Amino acid sequence: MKIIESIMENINYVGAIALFLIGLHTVVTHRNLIKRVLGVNIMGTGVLLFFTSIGNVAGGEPPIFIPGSVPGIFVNPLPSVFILTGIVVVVSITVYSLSLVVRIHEAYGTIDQQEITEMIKEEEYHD
Amino acid sequence: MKPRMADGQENKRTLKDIITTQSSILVGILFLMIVIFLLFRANAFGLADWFATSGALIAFFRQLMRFSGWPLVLIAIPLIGAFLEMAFGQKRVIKRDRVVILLTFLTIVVVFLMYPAASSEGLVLKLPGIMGLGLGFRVDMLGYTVLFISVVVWFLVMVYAHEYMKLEKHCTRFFFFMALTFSAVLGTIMAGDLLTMFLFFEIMTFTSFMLVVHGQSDESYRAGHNYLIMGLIGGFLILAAMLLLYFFVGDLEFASAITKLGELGNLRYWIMALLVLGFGIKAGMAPVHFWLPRAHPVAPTPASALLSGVMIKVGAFGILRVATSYFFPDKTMITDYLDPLWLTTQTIGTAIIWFGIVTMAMGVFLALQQSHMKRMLAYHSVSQMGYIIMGVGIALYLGYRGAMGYAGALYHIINHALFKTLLFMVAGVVYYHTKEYDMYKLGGLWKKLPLTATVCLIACLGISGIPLFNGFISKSILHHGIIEAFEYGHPSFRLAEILFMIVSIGTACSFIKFFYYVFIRRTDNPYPRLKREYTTLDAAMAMLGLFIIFVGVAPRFLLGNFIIPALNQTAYDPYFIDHYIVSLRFFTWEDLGNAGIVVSGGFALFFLGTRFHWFHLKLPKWLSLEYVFFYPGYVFMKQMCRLMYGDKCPIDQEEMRTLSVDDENVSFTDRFTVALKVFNRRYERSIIQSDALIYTGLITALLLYMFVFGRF
Amino acid sequence: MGIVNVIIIVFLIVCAIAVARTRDLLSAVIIFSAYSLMMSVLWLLLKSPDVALTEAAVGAGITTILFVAVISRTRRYEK
Amino acid sequence: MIDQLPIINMIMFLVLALAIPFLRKVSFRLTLILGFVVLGLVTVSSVFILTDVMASGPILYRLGGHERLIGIELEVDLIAALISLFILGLALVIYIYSTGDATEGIEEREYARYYILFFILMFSLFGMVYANDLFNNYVFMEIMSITTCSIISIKRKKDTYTSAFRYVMLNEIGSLSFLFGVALLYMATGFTNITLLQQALSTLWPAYSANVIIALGFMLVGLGIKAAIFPFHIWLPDAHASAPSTSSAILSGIVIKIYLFVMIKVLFKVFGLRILDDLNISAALIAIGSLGMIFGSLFAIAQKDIKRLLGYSSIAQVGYIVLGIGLFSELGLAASVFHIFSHGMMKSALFLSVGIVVFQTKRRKIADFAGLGQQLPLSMGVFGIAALAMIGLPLTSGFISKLTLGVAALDHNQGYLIVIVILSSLLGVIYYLPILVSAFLKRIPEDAARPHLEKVPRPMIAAIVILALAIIVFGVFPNWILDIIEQAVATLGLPA
Repeated sequence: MKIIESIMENINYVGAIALFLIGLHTVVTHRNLIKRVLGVNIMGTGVLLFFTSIGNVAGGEPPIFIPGSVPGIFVNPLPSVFILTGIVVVVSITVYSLSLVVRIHEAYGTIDQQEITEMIKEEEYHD
Repeated sequence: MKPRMADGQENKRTLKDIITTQSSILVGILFLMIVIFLLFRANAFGLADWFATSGALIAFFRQLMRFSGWPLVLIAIPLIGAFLEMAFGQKRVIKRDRVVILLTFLTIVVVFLMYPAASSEGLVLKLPGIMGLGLGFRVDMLGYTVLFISVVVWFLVMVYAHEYMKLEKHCTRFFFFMALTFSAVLGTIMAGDLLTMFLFFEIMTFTSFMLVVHGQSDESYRAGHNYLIMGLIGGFLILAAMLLLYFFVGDLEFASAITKLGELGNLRYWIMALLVLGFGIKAGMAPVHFWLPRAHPVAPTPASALLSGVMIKVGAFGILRVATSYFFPDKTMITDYLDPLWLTTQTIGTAIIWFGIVTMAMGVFLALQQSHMKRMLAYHSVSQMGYIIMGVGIALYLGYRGAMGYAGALYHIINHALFKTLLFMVAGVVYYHTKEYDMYKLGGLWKKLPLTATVCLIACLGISGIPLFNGFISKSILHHGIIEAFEYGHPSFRLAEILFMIVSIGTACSFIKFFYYVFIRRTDNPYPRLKREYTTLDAAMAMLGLFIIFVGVAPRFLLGNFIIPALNQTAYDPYFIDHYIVSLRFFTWEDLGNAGIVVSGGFALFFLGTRFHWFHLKLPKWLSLEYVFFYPGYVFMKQMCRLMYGDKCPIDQEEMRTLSVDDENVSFTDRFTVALKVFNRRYERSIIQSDALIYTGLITALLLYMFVFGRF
Repeated sequence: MGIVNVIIIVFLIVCAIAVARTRDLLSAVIIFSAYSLMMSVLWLLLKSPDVALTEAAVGAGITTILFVAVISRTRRYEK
Repeated sequence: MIDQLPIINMIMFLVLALAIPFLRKVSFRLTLILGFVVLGLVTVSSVFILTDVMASGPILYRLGGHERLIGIELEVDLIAALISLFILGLALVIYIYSTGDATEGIEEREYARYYILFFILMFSLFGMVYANDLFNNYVFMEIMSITTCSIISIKRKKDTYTSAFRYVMLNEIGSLSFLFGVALLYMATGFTNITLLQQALSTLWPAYSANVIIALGFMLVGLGIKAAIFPFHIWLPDAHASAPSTSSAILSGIVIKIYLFVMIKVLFKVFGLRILDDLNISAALIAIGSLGMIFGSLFAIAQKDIKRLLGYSSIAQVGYIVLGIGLFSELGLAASVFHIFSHGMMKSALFLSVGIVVFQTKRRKIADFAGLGQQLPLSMGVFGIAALAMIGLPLTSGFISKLTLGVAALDHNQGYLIVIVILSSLLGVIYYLPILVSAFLKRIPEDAARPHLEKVPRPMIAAIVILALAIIVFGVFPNWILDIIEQAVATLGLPA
């Protein structure tokens, strides 16, 4: 019971790690290039979720100062800054790799890693 | 028989060659210089006294002789020469060759000038800061002796090369690298610390590689590749020893480090073994000699003469230099000669003696089987290096009483340089005139080439150790040395002495065979087109022949002027030196008797051998390293592949087959490369594809490692 | 932690697995857009409204559109 | 004023990169000259920074003047100043080379893009060297991934796309692992600033051991992927083989080295020696380094393509550097830093000279090198010098790095490592020498008609000659640079 309780307590961390691992599994094992890009996205959100969970304080308020209100406990604003940066970075990586996927499709006519490898191998063999 | 030369070249040769006369004069001057040197040393006509006391100009000379920058000058001369030769190039052959000969002669002059400094306290020069640890040069009598013989031999070979290299292409390149090699050899000999020695040693490996592959045939590439790989392995072994020495001693200068090394326990044996093996590879020591008989014959004759005559000596010199400096006590440290300070060298010395003996025996045995003249000479180089290495071994094994071995090794270095160079020159001349290296196809040349035959006879007598020729002297000293080894040391060296005699008999037999087949035997084809004329070839050979006889008749000249001063600079017991070496008598009945045994044994072996075909034996192939290593691997891989995949074996069978082929020409590294290629073809892509496995595996392993082995 | 949080996390994990397992790339991308939306809700829950806004716009919006565009230019089904 | 120089350096690169698209319309020549001027200015300011840091300690700069906890902080200590100078030196040479219009295979209209990427890359490199904050390091890392990747895939050839994709995926895994490590550390301490982290970790380490261990593991693996340390090298050969030569030179000479520098920073400035000793990381790094040295060389032997061979050789050389880092001593780290420099020069020289060969003959197979020494004596000569330096012959900088590494290994009582160093050099002999021999000594095969050789542009020749000279100068007079390196390494608090 204690284990379940502690998992419930730290559900965000557990979830973040699970997402990271699922994403990683997708990136490294899938043959389809688009799937791999999706995997990177999932991995990225996993890590970012981890960051937010660190900053989160139980019962805290969003770090937005509203004039006239009484400031209570704020959650740590720094992780959200990190996450914002992180989201932008992950998106740019996604865009870049998707453009590469399109080029690869133009060049090889497929987006399957294994087929591409075999084609390259064939070319090398005929050298 | 092929026409001797293309027509155009023939016309050129009838023109009067200026260099022949000029270099003959230079050779004459060299002879005169040595005579004057002799007179000086003997103080005949009061020359030395006059020199020590008189006039302003002479005083300037005396100052010049104390100049400490001579090592740098000496190294710079061939370097400048190399670039001058490059500038003259193929177009102005006469000028280029004149530069070659004159500059080599200049080095002899410089070396003569260095004698007073070297014989008194040694010439020391330091260049701090270069390459991190700083370079240093030191010329003492050990270095000077090797230096002296190297420059003299080098000069004569250069004189010889002028004429001989008309046979070869790309002469400018040859002379360029020859000059660079010369510079490196001089640097190695004059080095004052291990770093400097290593530096020039590596340069020498590379530049002499260019000489080995000069012919640019497949055979020379293979030999050169072997040579280079072995040379670099030797270099790396020395590097390892150098690191250890630098770390534990703190200084690489050739000075006694025995007190610090004494605290290291077994590590000092490792250091010494690394050094011995590293230099031993270059010297052609037994288990690692196999590059030598391949590399020396394929080089153009001047290069092979120098490879055999000078460069392999550098290896033996290296062992002698390193062992007697680091591992010997300093002269000033000695209070009691029975001190166990020599322990390291004594232990390693035993091994070196046996390595030497094995080298000797193996070299001679294989030399007897050869028909290619130069290859036979190369195997004899191995064998003669065995003598030298044995001498070095005795010098180390007997500790403070090892002076006899030291003297013998040093003397044999000189003698071998003289006669082996001459023998290679003879082989070169024979090839020059007949385009034939196989001695079973030659014959009756003494009528056509009487001078060559004479000098060849002199050299053969020299190498066989006949009295009145130089080999006799050093072999007697070495023989005394080995007798001392079993008298003062272990009785098992009795066996070594017997082997020594047998090897000498084999050597004699081999050269009887050589001389008989090349010069005396009657042949059907008496070489009608062969005509002789006086060229630089003859000048160089005659001079070397004279040297051999001179050393044989007057052995005290070298002993008194070079070897005993060298001994006096070492830590050997002065009492021993005075009583055994200074008063050494050469032409005793015992030594003459030994020589008689050798000669008669040689003739007997020759007759028996030709009768029973002993000279065409072949070693079984399973003895070769390549076979032992790769054949089982090949069989294993093939069978495994068949077992796992059936007929559709994904490994390329064609490539695999090169692993198994009994082709001797496929070298060890080639097979290694092929094995890697086979593996790589098959698995490289799969490894590249396996990111998931690698990433997760490594991260789990790292985390587990840290959790389990962490000491938190 | 509230029960809503747990439910969202479970939903996210299920979505992620679904993205990994679906052979149809277009459905995978749509599931991924749902995933992103859920993620932005989670961030709102974690008191980071700014991040939630960005995620909703970028993750669920632009990324999805890009993926769909690329899939339309290449191929839809994974082998 | 000198405090402002680091940020000014970075801004100059960024501004130039942004200005190039506009400048291009005026004149491309102007762009090249301007780039040269900027690089020169930055070099001058870096020299100033170095002298200042040597005289009066590290330079701290806080962006916008915020406090340490939330602000972005740049710190230029001696080792960072030295590394940035090294980057500049190599970048200048590569820049000179690339102005020779020989960025092989790049189309003419892509030139501007190439230079934009080049300067953004320089910006991110400087950012990574200067940043005193792990999260900022991550951001610069990502900028760098994208720019390097674009530089790799700038050639419009199909194999570049696959290798670039592979690179981007693995790099992403690497940087996300790194970020995960940062997050774990942030969870434990609440800081991402390196100085604050170090102080916090030294007290918090027993309480948060699991966090720290997992963070260290993920960060090491992440940086390992990016620095192509042995088992994670898998992206490197393809990327090197397909990229244009200048890109390969940047990638192998600079980019990989910067990740190794970040690794040094993470290991010694964040975690500190006590944690590393407790976790016994030294042995793991030594093992990984030695494996890399041997296996990189073994794979290199079997290659047919010269650039793949050079790529594998880089992996072996990275092994040397990791080995030196793993010794955890001042000598070892000094040897590593020296090898970072010397390998940067050697590998750039190799790639650039191969670049000339490819430019001239359009061939990259090792078998096609026969007789090239006579046709392209200068570039093959530089190739030869650099290859001999890789083998570690005396008078070259490679020898000095081997010497210092060997002494460091002995100092650490790990004498057997000498055997590995020597074995690796021997394998180096096996794959470099046949190329040299066939280039200089083999005759040109008659059947293979060589294309007519154009004249090699002068900047290219100048660049490789500078590199060759630098290799020899570093080999003959290593003391002045080694002294600075030792001084720099001494600030990291390692045992002497």
